[in-house]
Amino acid sequence: MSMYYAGILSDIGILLLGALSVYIILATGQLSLGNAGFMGIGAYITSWLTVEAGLPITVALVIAALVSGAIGVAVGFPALRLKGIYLAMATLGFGEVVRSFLLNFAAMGGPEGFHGMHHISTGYIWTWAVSVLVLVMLIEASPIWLEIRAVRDDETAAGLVGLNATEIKVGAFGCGAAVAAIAGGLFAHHHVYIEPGNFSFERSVDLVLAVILGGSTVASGALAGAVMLVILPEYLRFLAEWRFAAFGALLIAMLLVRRQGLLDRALLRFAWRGSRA
Amino acid sequence: MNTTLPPRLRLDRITKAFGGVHALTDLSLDVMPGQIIGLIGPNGAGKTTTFNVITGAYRASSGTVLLDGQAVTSEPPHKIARAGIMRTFQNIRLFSDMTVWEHLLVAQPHSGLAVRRLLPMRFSNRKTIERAEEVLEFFALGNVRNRPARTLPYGLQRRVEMARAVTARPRLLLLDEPVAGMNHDEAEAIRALVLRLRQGGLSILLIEHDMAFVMNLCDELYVLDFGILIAHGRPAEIRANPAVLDAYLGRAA
Amino acid sequence: MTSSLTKVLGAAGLAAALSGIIASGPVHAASAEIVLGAIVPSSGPFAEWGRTNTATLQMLEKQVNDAGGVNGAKLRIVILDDATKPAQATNDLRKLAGDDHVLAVAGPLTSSAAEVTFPVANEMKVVATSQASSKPGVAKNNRPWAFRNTIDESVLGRATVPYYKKAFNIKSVAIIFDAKDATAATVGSKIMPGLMKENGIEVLNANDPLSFNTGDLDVSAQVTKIKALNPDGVVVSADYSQAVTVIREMKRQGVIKPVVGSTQLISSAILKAAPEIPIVAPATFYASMPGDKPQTFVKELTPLLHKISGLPAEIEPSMYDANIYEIGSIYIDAIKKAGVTGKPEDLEADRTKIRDYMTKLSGFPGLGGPIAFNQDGDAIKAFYIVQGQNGAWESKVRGCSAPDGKHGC
Amino acid sequence: MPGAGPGVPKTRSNATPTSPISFWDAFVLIQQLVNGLTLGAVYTLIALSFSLVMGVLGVLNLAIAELFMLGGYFGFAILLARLPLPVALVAGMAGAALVAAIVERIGYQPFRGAPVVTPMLSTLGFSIILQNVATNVWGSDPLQLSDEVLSGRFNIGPASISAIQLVVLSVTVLLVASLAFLVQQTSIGRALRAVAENRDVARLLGVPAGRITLIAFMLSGSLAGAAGVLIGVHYAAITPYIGVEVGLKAIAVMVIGGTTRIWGSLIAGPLIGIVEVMTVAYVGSQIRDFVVYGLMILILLLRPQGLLGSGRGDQSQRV
Repeated sequence: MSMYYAGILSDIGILLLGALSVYIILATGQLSLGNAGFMGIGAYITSWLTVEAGLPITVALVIAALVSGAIGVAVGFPALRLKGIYLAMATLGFGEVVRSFLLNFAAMGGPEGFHGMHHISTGYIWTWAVSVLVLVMLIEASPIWLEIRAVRDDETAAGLVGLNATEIKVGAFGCGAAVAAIAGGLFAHHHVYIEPGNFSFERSVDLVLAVILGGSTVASGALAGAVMLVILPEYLRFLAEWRFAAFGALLIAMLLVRRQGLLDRALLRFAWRGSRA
Repeated sequence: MNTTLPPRLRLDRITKAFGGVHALTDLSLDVMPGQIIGLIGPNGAGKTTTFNVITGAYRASSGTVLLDGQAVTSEPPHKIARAGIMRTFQNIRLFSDMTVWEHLLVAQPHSGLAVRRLLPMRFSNRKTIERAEEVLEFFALGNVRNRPARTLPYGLQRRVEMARAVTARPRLLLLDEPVAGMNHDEAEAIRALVLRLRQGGLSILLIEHDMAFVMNLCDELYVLDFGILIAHGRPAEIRANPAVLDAYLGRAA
Repeated sequence: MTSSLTKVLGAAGLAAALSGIIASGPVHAASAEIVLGAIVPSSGPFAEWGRTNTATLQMLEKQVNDAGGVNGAKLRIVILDDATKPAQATNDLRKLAGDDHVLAVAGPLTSSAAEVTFPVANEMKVVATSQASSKPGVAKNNRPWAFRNTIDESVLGRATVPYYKKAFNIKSVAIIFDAKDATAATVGSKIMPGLMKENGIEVLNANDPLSFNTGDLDVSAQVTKIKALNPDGVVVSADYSQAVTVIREMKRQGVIKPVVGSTQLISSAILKAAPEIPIVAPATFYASMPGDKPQTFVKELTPLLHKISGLPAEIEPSMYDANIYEIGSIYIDAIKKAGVTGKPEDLEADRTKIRDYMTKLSGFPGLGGPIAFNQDGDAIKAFYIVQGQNGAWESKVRGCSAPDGKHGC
Repeated sequence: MPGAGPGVPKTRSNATPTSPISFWDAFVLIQQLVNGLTLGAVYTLIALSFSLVMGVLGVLNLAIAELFMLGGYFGFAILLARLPLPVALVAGMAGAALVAAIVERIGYQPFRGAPVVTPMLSTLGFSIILQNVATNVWGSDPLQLSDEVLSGRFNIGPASISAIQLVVLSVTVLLVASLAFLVQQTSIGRALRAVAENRDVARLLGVPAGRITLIAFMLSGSLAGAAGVLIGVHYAAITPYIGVEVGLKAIAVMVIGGTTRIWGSLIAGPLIGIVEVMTVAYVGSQIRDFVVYGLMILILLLRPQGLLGSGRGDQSQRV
């Protein structure tokens, strides 16, 4: 495989994890525009652990995921008070606060960035990406996912039939934050250099974009979205300086053609039946 | 009345005020185990508010809600539901995009390790599936099992809602206008179902405007008007109660 | 169902159709072709640099081919846009080195991109030389394949500050920097305070760093603070387009004090911000630089730049155009002199030859004088302390980035 | 911040201090307040622009930041053609309103009824397009006005207010007042408020909801355009990326002011402007964003209806 495609694949794998982190939170009806913040937390913790504490990357990632997950839970509780676009704006604020913190975090370079990480292979990134994707897909077949869907659809009714919406929503925030941290840790070790600018609002939006373009009702949508988002700008190179203008136009066109995203449950069911017929 | 057993449900002087407006004033009400109790009254009498207070959707301004003698007044809705009170809604609240079968799984409590909830259904939760099959058969929903519930006819949607509530093996079932908009045959079928549920040991409190249905089904009736209990008794007594007639007919006339 | 399927196919087709247009696959270097690569930011906030860089490289390509090519082979420069996004720069390098089989790569431009792209260059064993990165230590961390045709800001500052002190009789300064820009923040928070101390200049806000963020419109509060400190001069460590905001605000508040900064300030745009405020900064090239070589370069390139849409009418070649032109020229020189064959089977050996040539390079005739590279991979070349006032840069001091300050320039 | 306690800015000994809190300090404070107010005016206009669309339609129009930028470029084009400032202002407003209309027709109208995130992302698509088109048309270097429009200034001791600052402030007040009149007193305003309250009911009452959303977008666009011209002239330099940071801040200002109350931004804008400036002046410039976004989160959690919002926010839960 060419190094170029390996690089592209690594980007897709990292974006897939980031998108899944948004997907998990969105599944409970909460839109997070701050997941780049969790990615940043993960990236900095993982990098510190491998570079300064000398831990192996896998251990570092697990620790970062746990810490970020705990922060996610801490964010998730106050987030319960907010709905829809208000929650989105609060999480946007969270992301900016994290970035602002990292800029002032002199112990790890502040604006100068941090290096010293070892490069990881595309295979390693995809081991994580596929594991998390499969895990999420398995959970999608579990009772808890029904509860998640119920909470997203009608939180009040869900509560009245005995579902603990608080636990589900906060839990989702924690899980999403943990997955985002893994994405961040892998990002740091793929690029072997990080700076606060890597974890800006723009990246948070990219993660949401991947989920929505790919299809926000199935985990495989995150995969489809990540592939599109990474490949499209590369394919559009022949347009030279109009590349990103065209990218924006295509984005709108895709939403117009299929606002629920490329993949959804009905389509997957259809394909599944088709393949058996 | 058997006084040695605590009532399945007891409302003890419940008051619910929104701002300065009293939606419920000093309402007391008992449902004994195995009873079917009707809650009736004109529109805006506070019937649905009563359900909302019982299920924890509203916090009572004062008074106590007791389930089998245990106060559940300040518990959150999901805990009250898990304690054994399930309900249906006046304007049906099914989960969009969920099939009938999924509705029968979603509300069931999970015993054992929490992690098991994360395992795919077919590997972990044989008991849950058995229960769902049982309820599916009981409510005769087998032939619409994989249909998205919201695409079903109105009458079937009500059934699915009841079925969803029953899967959790509640001790008390609250039905908010279970036969509204149904024809006579459909209403009869619901009546039969409710009676069979009672045979299974369930206590039922229901709101209904269809008087024929209520009179034929309920053991006792409570009548509310402007949030105040104006009558309580057997259907025959209620039918003859002048205050009730006044509340209903006086205004209609 | 079928209609939704059509829509899915439509959406997928949208992407697929586009991919079809350009699914030409990697073009392998024919034996009669010498292929070089470049990574420039042709879109995003630094689009202007990237676009003039592109024109510069196209000019070089044409010049070389008109003169008979490289060792008889045609020169082709594959130029990729990184959209000012570091991650894209890394994939650009992978594509250039892996798929396009280029012999060496010019770029990327920014330090943020260089930080992540140079490690890839090392991994893929191909020379990459940045035309603009000047954040300390970026090439040094990525030896032996990373080079920069720029001079480390701390080296430049060591010559800039004494001139600044002498020319304007500076005894105290206030420092303001762009905290979001890694290079600017390093210069503003580390290098400049140190240099001021070395030169006996008091930093009035030493305990109270003044910063802003890339993209900030308003720096009035910071400038008011500077005004209250009443320094003899102001250190503005920011990219030129951000520095414009600061200098305009200084003018507005009547802080007409000489400004000093790093190479990031060098641009024609900054001269327009406040002509009455003198600006001192180091440069390795400026458009009005005297000499045959630079003047020919400017004369040939300027009309080409004017043909690019979206660039200001009065645009002039920038320092980074000169730098990337030199990088291309050095590569071509290496190919000619180091026995590079350009054959696909010799690719690895060719790349190593170019690297070794670069390492040993001395006295390469650049636009502003001879060029070599030090152990850190940074250029040893002449630089000029230029002073911008009343709309033009004027060279005040010629310096040399060699360790002894003279040999090699 | 050693040695820089709040209220006592570090000053040079040659700055003629005579008492612990000198006149100099007072003038610096005044200057900073003026700075904060000017910045606040910018925030107010852009935040109002966000909140018109947000309040009426519940949609975050991310292209507003770029409408602001475009307004600036349109205004510059007029000023560079040596036409007067009022013409530039009108051109900036009209141009941005026109683009806003396109955004509404393609980026919002087809997505009515979709989850809030969908129109938000389609407007993001526009934002990407506009940034890149602007780069291709005007370049990425700052476009600058060669000599300042309205270069006069008024000095109060060492503090100075420029004529253009006064223009920014007064035009902002004027625009906000006209908007207030429009929303409160005219039939368009009533229709806007009706749609904001309940779109379906408004339609039943004969309000042409489709046209009203278009008007809301165009009004919002023209405010952003006006802000672009004013800011462009005030700072005298614009780039295609000028809207990005200020756009995010304006969202914070809108939230702090309360999204359903248009007037919230009028208070929140200057408030945040002054908070920012005072943070830079007396605490430390590096924690400025921390303070602003932290404040936004705090407001969202403690007073979801915003500082000025009354009663229950429109996002409070109903059973």
